[in-house]
Amino acid sequence: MSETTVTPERPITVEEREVKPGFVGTNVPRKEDARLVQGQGVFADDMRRHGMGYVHFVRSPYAHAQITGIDVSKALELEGVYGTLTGDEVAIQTDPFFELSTPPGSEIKDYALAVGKVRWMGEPVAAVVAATRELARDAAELVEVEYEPLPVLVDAEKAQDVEAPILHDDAGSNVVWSGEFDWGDFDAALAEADRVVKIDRLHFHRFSSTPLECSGCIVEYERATGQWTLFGNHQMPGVGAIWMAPALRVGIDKLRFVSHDIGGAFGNKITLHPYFVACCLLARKLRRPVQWTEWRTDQHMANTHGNERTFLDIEVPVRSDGTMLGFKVRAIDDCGAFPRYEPLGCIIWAQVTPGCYRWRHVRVDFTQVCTNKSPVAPNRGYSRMQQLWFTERLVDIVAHELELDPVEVRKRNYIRSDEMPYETPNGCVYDSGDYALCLDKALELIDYGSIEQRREEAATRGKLLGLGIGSTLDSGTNNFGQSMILNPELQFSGNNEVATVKLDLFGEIVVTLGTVPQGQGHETTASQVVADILGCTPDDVHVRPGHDSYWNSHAGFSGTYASQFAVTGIGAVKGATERLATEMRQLAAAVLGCAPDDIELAEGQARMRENPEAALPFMALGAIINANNAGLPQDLDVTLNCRYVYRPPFEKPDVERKYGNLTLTYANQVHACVIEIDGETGVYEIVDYAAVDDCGHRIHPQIVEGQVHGAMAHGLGAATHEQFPYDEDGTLLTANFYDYHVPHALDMPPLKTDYVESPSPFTNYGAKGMGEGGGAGIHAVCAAIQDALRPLGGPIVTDSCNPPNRVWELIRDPEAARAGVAVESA
Amino acid sequence: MEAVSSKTVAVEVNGDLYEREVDARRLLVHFIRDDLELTGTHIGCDTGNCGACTVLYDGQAVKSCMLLAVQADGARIETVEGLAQDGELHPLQQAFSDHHALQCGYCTPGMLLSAKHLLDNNHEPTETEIRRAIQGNICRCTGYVNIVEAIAAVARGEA
Amino acid sequence: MKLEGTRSFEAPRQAVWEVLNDPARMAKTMPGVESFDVQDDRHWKANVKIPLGLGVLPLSIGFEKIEERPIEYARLHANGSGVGAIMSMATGFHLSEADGGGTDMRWEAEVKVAGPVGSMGQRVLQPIVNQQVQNVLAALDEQVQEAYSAG
Amino acid sequence: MLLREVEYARPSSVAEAVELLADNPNARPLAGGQTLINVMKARVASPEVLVDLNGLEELKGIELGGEGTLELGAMVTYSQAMSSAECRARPILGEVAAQIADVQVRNRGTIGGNICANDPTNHLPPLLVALGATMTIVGREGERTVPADDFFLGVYMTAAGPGELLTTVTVPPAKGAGDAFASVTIGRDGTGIVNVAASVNGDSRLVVGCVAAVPVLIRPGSTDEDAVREAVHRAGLDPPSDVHASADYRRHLAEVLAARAVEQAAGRRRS
Repeated sequence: MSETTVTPERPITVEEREVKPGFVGTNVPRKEDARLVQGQGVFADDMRRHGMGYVHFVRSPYAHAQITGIDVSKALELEGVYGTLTGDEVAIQTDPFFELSTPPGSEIKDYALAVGKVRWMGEPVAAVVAATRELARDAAELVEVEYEPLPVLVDAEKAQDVEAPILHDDAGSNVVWSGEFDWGDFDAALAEADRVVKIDRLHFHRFSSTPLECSGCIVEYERATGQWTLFGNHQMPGVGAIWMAPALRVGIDKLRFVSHDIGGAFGNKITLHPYFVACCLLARKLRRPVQWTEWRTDQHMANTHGNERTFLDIEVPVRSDGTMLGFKVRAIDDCGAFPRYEPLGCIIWAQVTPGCYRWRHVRVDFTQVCTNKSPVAPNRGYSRMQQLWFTERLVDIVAHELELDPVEVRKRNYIRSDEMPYETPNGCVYDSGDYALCLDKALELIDYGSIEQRREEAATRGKLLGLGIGSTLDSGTNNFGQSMILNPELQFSGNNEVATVKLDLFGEIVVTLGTVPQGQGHETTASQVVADILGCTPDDVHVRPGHDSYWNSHAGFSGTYASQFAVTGIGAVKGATERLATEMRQLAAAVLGCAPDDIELAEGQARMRENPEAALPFMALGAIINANNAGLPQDLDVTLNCRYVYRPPFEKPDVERKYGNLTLTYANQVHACVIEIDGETGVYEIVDYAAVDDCGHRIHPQIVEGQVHGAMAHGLGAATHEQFPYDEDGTLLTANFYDYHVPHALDMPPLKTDYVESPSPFTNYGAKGMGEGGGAGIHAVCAAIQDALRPLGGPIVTDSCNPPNRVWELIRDPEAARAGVAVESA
Repeated sequence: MEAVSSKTVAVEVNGDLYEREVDARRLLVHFIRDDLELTGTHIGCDTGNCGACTVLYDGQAVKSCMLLAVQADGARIETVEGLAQDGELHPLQQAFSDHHALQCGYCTPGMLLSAKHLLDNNHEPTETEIRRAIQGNICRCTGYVNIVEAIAAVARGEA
Repeated sequence: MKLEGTRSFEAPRQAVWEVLNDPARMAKTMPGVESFDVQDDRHWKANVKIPLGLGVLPLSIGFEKIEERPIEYARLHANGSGVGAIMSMATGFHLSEADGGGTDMRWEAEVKVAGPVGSMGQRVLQPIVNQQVQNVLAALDEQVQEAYSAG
Repeated sequence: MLLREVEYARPSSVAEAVELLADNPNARPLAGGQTLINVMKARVASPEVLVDLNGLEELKGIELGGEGTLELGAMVTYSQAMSSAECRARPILGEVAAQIADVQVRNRGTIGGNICANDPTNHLPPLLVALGATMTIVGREGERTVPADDFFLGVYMTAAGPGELLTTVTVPPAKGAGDAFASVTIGRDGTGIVNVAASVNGDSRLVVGCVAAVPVLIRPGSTDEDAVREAVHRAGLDPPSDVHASADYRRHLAEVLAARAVEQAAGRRRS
């Protein structure tokens, strides 16, 4: 007979604890921090397994070449080498990865290692496994590969030329996907306009977020069951498994993905499947765990980059007062050697088709092509950042050419708060927001009123001062149905996320997330939600760090990407916790002999509302259901282990019209940037900077603000230095941090922040996903440079990356920098 | 004297003395991570730029990816694992948490040691001095805003 | 990267031409040459260890004479590979008679380098290649002088 | 990461170090390692033997002679140069050392290593040429001194050849000279795009870095801005074009920075 049997007559009294309700919306201490500040996080390279071997990839020194022979014999002779893997083996043992595109992109054959041909410099050609890291690299040097070089394609604008080398013979074309988007009535807008601003070319450059932890994994193969365990830093294992399992010809449950801490991902760890499959094959072949760590130069040369996009033949119909009616553009997107996550970027941009503006008439001719560069993948602000940069450039170029104030043009064209929820020309619904208010706050932070005075003062020091604004959207919670607009055959739509919340034997509340966090503080924010619902403190809630697909708490779209945790992750946690709360009340009611509605959860107890003395501590509930359940009513259907799948309310889009709601929430940020340019050298300094964020109700304001800081730093880095340019031979010119300059602490300007809270009508807590920031820093810096150089002949900023050399060129030859822009009377 | 391809080294790390035979080619950071299994010291680049591998080496902040393990014979090294004492977080560790000076936490160990090196040598750093002290540590999450604030708070005695 | 320049030799055009067409002499212009094989009059092979100050970069290089118009123009291709390093060079030499009996040589070279050397960064790559080419030209000068005075 | 196999020796005297270096043409001295180890990580260079100089106290001295001659041991770190009282005799040394990379690199990186590596973007080669420093090199055959003007031979190559060791950098007395250093870098205090060192005292020594494999010494006839720009223009610089800067931009920066450095140096001159 157990001592813990509880009856209403003998309630257990527990020590009174201070319980502060309402944790959501407050800055509770981050649960993740204690281990991370002590160096006790567990990252991909921190794991060890008995008898494991280290993998080193042999990479192509050519951007485009036939492989005419691979000889691994010398590598195998080296003592300490366990084995090798080549493209021939991969082609026999696996099927090509699933392609998302319609033809011609669907015909591309993508494997874990190069098969027959290499298509970018750094592409893995073979792999070697050895007893130590150093030996594996020694052995990789002994693998002899013979190549026959082929002509190289690096310019996406030339990819469709007749004489262009073709990367994928199976596809017969370098085009992955192309399509027309036509919303509203662009011809009518032209007729209605007073002026048409024409821009020949705008170019959004290639870069990535370069997470400080590179990719990696340990893969173990269990021969008894044919199951692989992949401990690594894949940020979207659900989708990773969709690629990997068919390629490996196994069921999806044969792939167990585990992650603990991830040192940043930003989208760059979504397409690790080729490397992971190579490791799976090696683990099976060599009958031992294998460990792969990517180094920085590997990451730059051969992991993922953000999409490079060129906007051509742009037309913007404008009224004399600065009202812009829409735009027409031909966009060419460069996805590098293989599409992988693409061509999703060919539709993702349409989540923010008109940016923050009331433009109704849009015509876009969009083509995505392959080139001999590293493949792309989502990168913080995936595909929308390019589009938002484009819309912000349109506003600033129109203002410049019509001699209007960019602030006034923005306000005239912004979607107004009283128009929310607002349906865009392609059927997306902007849920809430007050862009003009955000702009006003940003301008106030940088003391907009004094700008002209500061401009004059700077001029006395020989400096050109300029102000730039970047207004952006952070569209979160994808409707994967948008993929059907690209390829109606695809069977993807909606979205989902999973959480499991249980009350364990000793009363411990255990939360299991489907998300795969990389620093966003999910353990903390989940615990806030759980604590509020269960009437306890976040300290009472244990959120399991990381992810394990064997926890069975994930679904097809699980992961951390596309600004969605505050909606999907929190939605799942809330749903699961409410289920648990219901069960706890049912159990307590059964034990205490009352109705579930008579029970309240508070102060770590389930107690009778009318008689708080009649209470069961959580520990008692956990113990009863798990270990002391005799005598409970037979019809009491309670497990205290509740799984919930959050599913946002989406419809399938209208594929014919390419129309529908592609995202659930739209956070927005407005940045204002003041720069000073040294007119002699083109060197510039950001002297004042403000960012105002509106992501609806903030669950943890400090975490939100941290995301704003980080997104701003990424924007500034990309605007000033970070770029992945290739020379004509397909050599990456910024192969590591020697040449790829990431902002350090001295590079960062003083940063001022403020916020607005426009709750989303569509979500729990009125929260919106946020964190990507839409590249606002890039837009603001481009605009500020253009503004500063107005006195020097008005050069137009047409590229998203403007290091000092480029600014100097704008100064030296403003006419050339204006040549592609014209204003015509309509 | 003969040059050797491996050597036994005695290194004091966080107050503990380790004796290990290491290859001459092994970098100190691999020695710390792989041989001593102190994986709090991280690797974020291969060119000496990122500072994730920063440790204190005889009291000086250095990047452990630009030293050989054999060089460390007789050295006194402090890594992130040595910061907390008797279960109490070091004031910098506490301040990093309080000020949300970390997100993914990958740069944090190196950042903490650079900050400690600063405060060991300068009790009243200006903001610029703080930024200069962590210039060799790349963070891709925070934009450094809260890191600078956390270090300043410790200098002010607020943590 | 593309490099070009001019150089004057105090030797008649025929003498310069002969050196350019003498694999044994050309071999001596290579930095750190360890072995040299003449396969036929258009193809040679060399193993070199290019000194890079901090160490050496071993490469095996195949040469091919692509075009020649005796005593005025020659074009050579060189393809080298080492451990993870790829080098290719297309060079052209234009010879003309200088005033006073010497020879003027206009040369151009297109050099491609990839592999670990490339990852050392932009700041060192071009100066290194530039300097190696200058060294070759200086050595060529020596060979011309030697051949001319010997002949 | 992941170096090729290498042998290691830690001599206890300069003489022993020189013997080790002379014994094997593929032995290299290991000073701060802030360049060499990275080159080895990339496996661009793979010395067979590393001769670690870190135990050699005789290379760590900083001495200020009675007449103001500054003798810096090759193993003096940037941090030591920044904080050394003796180095204040030539304040530009500490000022420039403070701009090199970051704290961690400055704690390990040495003056000798900086100039012997002669990475074209390094700070000290142009500075020491501008200051008219001399280098003392020891080999099996004995000791010799080489003026900075003749010391730099190429990227990663100097007059201190295989089997030799740079031991001392001697900076002559300032004698009222004004020194300055101007640069445009990738990010704040980053890798140089162009840097210029100037020392002005009667004749001006102006040295441009990052534009060739070795520092380029220019002697403008006067400190007048136009004369300086003209002198740089006439020097016919042929700088590299790369991802950070075109040759044109580097040429332009060389002129601008030369003018700025000379102006500042002239202003600092003590007459």
